[in-house]
Amino acid sequence: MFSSTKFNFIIPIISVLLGLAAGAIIMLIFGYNPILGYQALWNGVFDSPFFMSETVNRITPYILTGLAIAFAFRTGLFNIGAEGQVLVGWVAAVWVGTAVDAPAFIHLPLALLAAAAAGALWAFVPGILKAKLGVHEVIVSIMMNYIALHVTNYLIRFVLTDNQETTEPVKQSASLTNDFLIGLTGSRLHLGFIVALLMVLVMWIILERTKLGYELKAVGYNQHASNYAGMKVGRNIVVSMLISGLFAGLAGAMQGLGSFGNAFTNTAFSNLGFDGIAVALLGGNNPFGVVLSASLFGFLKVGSLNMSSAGVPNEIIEIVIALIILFVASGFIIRWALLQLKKGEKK
Amino acid sequence: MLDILYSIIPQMLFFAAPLIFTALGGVYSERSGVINIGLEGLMVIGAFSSVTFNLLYADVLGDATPWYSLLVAIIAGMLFSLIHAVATITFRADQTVTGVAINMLALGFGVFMIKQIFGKGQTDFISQPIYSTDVPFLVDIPVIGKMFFNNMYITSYIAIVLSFVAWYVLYKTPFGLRIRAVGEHPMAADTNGIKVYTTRYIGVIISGALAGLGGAVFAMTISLNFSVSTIAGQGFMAIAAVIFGKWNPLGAMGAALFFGFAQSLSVVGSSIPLLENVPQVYLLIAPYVLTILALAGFIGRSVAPKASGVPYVKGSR
Amino acid sequence: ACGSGSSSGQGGSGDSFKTAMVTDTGGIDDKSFNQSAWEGLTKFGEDNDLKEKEGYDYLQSNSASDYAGNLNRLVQSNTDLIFGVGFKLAEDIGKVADQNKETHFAIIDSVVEKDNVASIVFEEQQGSFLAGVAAATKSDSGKIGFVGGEESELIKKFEAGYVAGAKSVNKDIEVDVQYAGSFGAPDKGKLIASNMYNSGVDVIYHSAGGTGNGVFAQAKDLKNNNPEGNYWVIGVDRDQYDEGQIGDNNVTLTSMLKAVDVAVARVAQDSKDGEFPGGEIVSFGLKDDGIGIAETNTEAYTDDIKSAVDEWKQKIIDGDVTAPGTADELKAYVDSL
Amino acid sequence: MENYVIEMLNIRKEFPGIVANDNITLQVKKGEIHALLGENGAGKSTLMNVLFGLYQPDKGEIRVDGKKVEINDPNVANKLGIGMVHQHFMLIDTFTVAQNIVLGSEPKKGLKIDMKKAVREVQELSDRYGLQVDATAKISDISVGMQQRVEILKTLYRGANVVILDEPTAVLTPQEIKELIVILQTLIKEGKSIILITHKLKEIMEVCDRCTVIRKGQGIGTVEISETNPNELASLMVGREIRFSTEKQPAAPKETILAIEGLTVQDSRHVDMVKDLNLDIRAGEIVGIAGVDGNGQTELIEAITGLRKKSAGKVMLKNQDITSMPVRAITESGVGHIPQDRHKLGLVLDFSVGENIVLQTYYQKPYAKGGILSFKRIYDKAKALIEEYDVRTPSHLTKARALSGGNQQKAIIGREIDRNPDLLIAAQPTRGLDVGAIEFIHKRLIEQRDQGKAVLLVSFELDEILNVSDRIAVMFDGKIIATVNPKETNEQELGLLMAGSKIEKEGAQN
Ligand SMILES: Nc1ncnc2c1ncn2[C@@H]1O[C@H](COP(=O)(O)OP(=O)(O)OP(=O)(O)O)[C@@H](O)[C@H]1O
Ligand SMILES: Nc1ncnc2c1ncn2[C@@H]1O[C@H](COP(=O)(O)OP(=O)(O)OP(=O)(O)O)[C@@H](O)[C@H]1O
Ligand SMILES: [Mg+2]
Ligand SMILES: [Mg+2]
Repeated sequence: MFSSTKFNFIIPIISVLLGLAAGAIIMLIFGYNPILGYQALWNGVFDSPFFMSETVNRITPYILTGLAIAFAFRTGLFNIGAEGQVLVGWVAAVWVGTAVDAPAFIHLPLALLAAAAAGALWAFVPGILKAKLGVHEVIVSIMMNYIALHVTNYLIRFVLTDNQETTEPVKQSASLTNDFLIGLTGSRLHLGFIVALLMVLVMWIILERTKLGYELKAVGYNQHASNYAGMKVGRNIVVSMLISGLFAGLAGAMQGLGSFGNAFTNTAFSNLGFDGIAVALLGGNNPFGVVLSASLFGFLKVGSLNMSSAGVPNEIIEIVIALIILFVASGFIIRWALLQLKKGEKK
Repeated sequence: MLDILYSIIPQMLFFAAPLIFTALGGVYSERSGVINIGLEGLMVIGAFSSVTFNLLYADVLGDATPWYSLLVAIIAGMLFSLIHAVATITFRADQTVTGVAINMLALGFGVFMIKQIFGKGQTDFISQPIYSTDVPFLVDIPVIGKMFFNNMYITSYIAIVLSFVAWYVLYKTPFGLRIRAVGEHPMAADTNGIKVYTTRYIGVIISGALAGLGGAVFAMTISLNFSVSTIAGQGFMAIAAVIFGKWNPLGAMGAALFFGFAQSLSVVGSSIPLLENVPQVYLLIAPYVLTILALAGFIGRSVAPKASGVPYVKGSR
Repeated sequence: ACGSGSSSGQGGSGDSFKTAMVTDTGGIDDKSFNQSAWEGLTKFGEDNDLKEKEGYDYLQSNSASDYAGNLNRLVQSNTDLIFGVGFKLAEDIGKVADQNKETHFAIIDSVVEKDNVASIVFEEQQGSFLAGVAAATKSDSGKIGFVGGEESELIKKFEAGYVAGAKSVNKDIEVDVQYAGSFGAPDKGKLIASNMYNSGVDVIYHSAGGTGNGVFAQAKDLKNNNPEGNYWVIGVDRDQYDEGQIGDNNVTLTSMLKAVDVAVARVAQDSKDGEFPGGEIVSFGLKDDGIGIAETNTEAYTDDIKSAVDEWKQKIIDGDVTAPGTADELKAYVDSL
Repeated sequence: MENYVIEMLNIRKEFPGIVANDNITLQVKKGEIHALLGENGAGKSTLMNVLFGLYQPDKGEIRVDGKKVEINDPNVANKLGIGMVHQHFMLIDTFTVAQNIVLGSEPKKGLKIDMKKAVREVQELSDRYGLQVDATAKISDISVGMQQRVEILKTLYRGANVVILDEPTAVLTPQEIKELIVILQTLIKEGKSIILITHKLKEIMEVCDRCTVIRKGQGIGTVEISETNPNELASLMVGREIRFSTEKQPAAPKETILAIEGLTVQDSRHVDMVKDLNLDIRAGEIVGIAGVDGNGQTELIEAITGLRKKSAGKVMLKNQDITSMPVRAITESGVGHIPQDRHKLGLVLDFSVGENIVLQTYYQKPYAKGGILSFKRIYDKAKALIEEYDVRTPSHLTKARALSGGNQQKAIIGREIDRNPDLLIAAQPTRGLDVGAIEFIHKRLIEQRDQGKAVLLVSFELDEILNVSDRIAVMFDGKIIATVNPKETNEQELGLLMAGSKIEKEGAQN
């Protein structure tokens, strides 16, 4: 009847529908018109090529932070520090993007590399402390988030600029934007989505096809057995955090070299990293699942901005997203309900 | 030197109080086997409900308003945490996922409701906050009095007393033994005739009550209003305190006090002549760096309750 | 400016003019400048008999990623003049303005050098100067404080003006300056304020957004315990008198007012009248009531303070004194005293 | 009408895809020790979990003292006087003995647990049944045998009249088993009834009154022990004839493969567990290490395989010094290791069986090339080994977790032997397995020997040691205190040696 792969598809779809239905009920209760509200949501994305590409831009970093967190989860680690890794990746990319002069085929990769390296470096700290001293990665990551916030603000203000809030735009040679795409959509659609999709493949290959992935997963599941099999447990923890941080750092580069083309001081967290947790989990920690869940996130976030045109406060979408996640997480009960339905049919 | 202590200690105490409450909640939830990443969201609910109540009922209740507000926050936190409990315990949802969802849901809900009630995304200041007081008599004790009993919030004392109560309950009473048992080895507890699900529900609901209280104390003593950014990371700091304190109520209290101390020190530090020319950024990150150093240096490995994070399915092993 | 001529010329009836603003992450009820800007737009709308949504409108941003989308949404719905509220939108306004040369834009608190963008800036240092004058006059202890959110150029402008104003009144006054590192950390604000009041500071000027809530909280708490004590706060951007209310007392000495509403309404009106100041930097200061100082707390804001403030205000308006807006200017100014 | 305390009539219990109990009837008389016998996966634990209220039967009826009851919760079972000692202990490591026992029915003083009273009660109970447990000790600090007694105390504390013991002896040393039997007999004297699950026919013959046999979920019948013999029991259980002592040719030892000199090893608390130990193993022989648990066997193996640091001494493999090599290098120089704890060390339970098959070789050709894994080759190998070692699994893609203990063990043994190591270390390779599986594994070990490999067998089962080894080294207090020829010794003598008493005998050198 329902194979487990079938469930893997059905449950998220049902959850999305339930989430939207709950949102509609809330709108009704508070006297808004849910049909108009959702119409505005839909139009907010699909009305024009501009907003569709805007949505793609929004999805791109979600994919990467989703991958970062999913990768860590798959190897038994909780990288709650993606938030900070995004910030340092962002600033590093912009730094290279503004300070270096080079032809595009060197400059852009270099800037991306810098972002990846910065993210990885930030993740290295909790990784090494966990590997060497057994310090819980969650608490160190939380601290590293705050440090990243203050340090990047400082760098932007006093190193990248002379007491400015915003850096210069990155040079065209380091930019992910592309005249052709801009001409096509009149938007800021940038090439970052290619990087993100590439990383989806990278994660999949590492985890499912390489001996590194095999080791990382083994260590995540059972450190004793990994040790027995001659793997270096500590080293694998660090490598796993590095790769996770690398993805998060690249998410920062998408913003710094693409969507914004610069870096600016932040008063609070961007939430890209925290939302990444939800993206990863909604996507079942599977790289392709992450693409789908990031798409849903991007769609809802961009579309919701248009909901005010229907007079609906867009917090409703935050509630809807949260409910969808809750429903997916409670997949067990949906599965149970479906099976009951099936049984009922048979009788 | 003494002067510095006179200012640091009371500051550390008021700063730490919301974290202590919330972290105690976290301890109870995780000890019962349910990870609660949603503490942040529960604090949001606490802050939201207490501020709203305070604004709406200050005229009726007068000076007693803040205390009723705390009570309302406790109840709101409990109700909200029920979502986490039902999803993770009954529906076997992944605890981390659900916690993340709780955080988003709480913020969305809080801001949405504020808009519905007050027509704006940020409330006015409450007119009946909690004020600090001197403790009669004790304040006159030389040195100690000025350090611990001068301009103190009752909520800070409550937080500390509650930490000891929480410790006592967890380690000395049957209920505490049971909470710890279902968090370590639910099946063992089950075969001993303990209702695993009920006990976990209670653990999570306690965390809701205390995190709600923590959020409310933050709102009633520090922010005095509610907006989307009132609770911005305190819940995560509370989680850090839970782990830092090794899932022990007194440890969590110590960790929260340490955070308060480090923050306060970084503020006081900038007015110490010696540190005047140190770039601001070092002082800003000091509390976090100190925490990492403390963990790496002498706290080290902390081991979570064995079964925390694992839904209990009756009959499986 | 020729674009504006044609658009207002076309809509000779005057009804087709549409203006709107994009908020930064605060939202139109942030009790700060998004709110103030919206009040300005509303006033403009009412003055011109426009309907909300049709004649004037706003879009709220929830994160920095939303700015560009919101600006474009307004462009696509044929808005004639689009305001970006806050310097954070400068970058995006610049880009969108480049792509939509027919549309007019205005950026608040920043400068974007484009023909179809008007830059609205304020002389915050002037108001802060007066805040410093008030603080120094009020202070008994000879120690006053300044709490900034983030250590940015903009906030440095507030700091410089404030210190200069204070020193102008009392050359020896001590000014304790601290930055919380965030505009959204009331706990940190409270810590700093607690520390300052402990060390004898009796007036604190904050320019720290939500962090400032903590400053108010601390001042009110101290005031509650010691109603006779001197624990004053100077508010920022708009009149924060209400925030200072505690029982029958009020700790808000005054507030540095930044009349974003006035500026927005003025630029919108000019634009509608075909005089859009494209490519210009429109600066609002004491002179044109773009900057001011609140006198709501009549009890605390005594006559001697008022007269001192008025005196210096006149000097600034007359150009006898230039309020410093940077650390260097401040140094030069203090040296000259 | 017989006087039954427990009657389980026509019990059926289905799990998704499998009928674990199909129409099983079990009747236990008052005051008897009733054995429950069956292969791995036959449905014994399931049946007992039904009786204890952890599972609800799909069909059938349970009677206690002749009254029909519905047991839907362990609490109900406890109230009915049924207590269970589980196959996997239900103890909380971080709690003390007393805390574990009173948990759920704590004596109170005000709001507080009356810990003093709890300790006193537990201690009294322990003394009464001669269990000798220290009520204040932490579970993680006491031996497995002690932990089991705590489990028994738990049932007694709750007033159990019927005590179910699920494979209690699988984890015990011979000495502990003897003590357990005494305890069981005390319980019977006090009027309790006991249901005992075990794979060891000898034990059944020794202590039980009657035995119910189940096979593949079906009840085969109940026999009086006095009227049966081990051979009959075994064939009832398996459905075919079983040979007990493994047949083998005499050993023909050749060159020395493993030479250990002056080895000293510390445990994690820095106590010397292996003390200046010397041992040689030659090609073509099986050396069995006999000894009571906790005399350094675990540390010895961990040291040889590189899992634990050596504080002194030298380990040579085929004349190559492997003393300070890392685990992988030792594995590669020709050591195969069947670990004692198959769940903790031997398998990544969340990996598929196929992935577990290459746990030691995944990084080598032909499974990996340039860092990329070839799952086709991995799965081909897995399928081949599953076939060869008769690992019963739905597929090579099934998670190792879902396999029964015996099949998990077969997968590990296949994996280790297939690498063709010169030295095969087998630690407790048959713990908890049924006789069929044991027979299979013993055959494989001997096969290795016959192919000229050195085999080191560590076991607490004297039967196993005596049957399989060519030479027995007795380990006591971190040292080899005697080496004996299995043909020239017996359980009696080995038992004494294991307890540390040196006896003058020509076989005892070293
Ligand atoms: N919770 C469960 N879910 C699904 N199947 C189960 C479950 N528990 C047991 N089984 C299946 O029921 C059958 C009987 O298992 P049971 O544990 O009763 O065997 P057993 O006789 O105790 O074996 P052993 O001697 O290895 O302990 C097995 O095939 C097993 O796969
Ligand atoms: N939740 C479950 N789902 C599927 N099968 C299960 C489950 N729980 C137990 N089993 C199966 O029940 C069978 C017997 O379980 P049992 O606990 O008796 O293990 P075992 O075979 O005795 O192994 P060991 O005692 O060595 O750990 C195994 O096949 C096991 O896989
Ligand atoms: Mg069993
Ligand atoms: Mg078994």
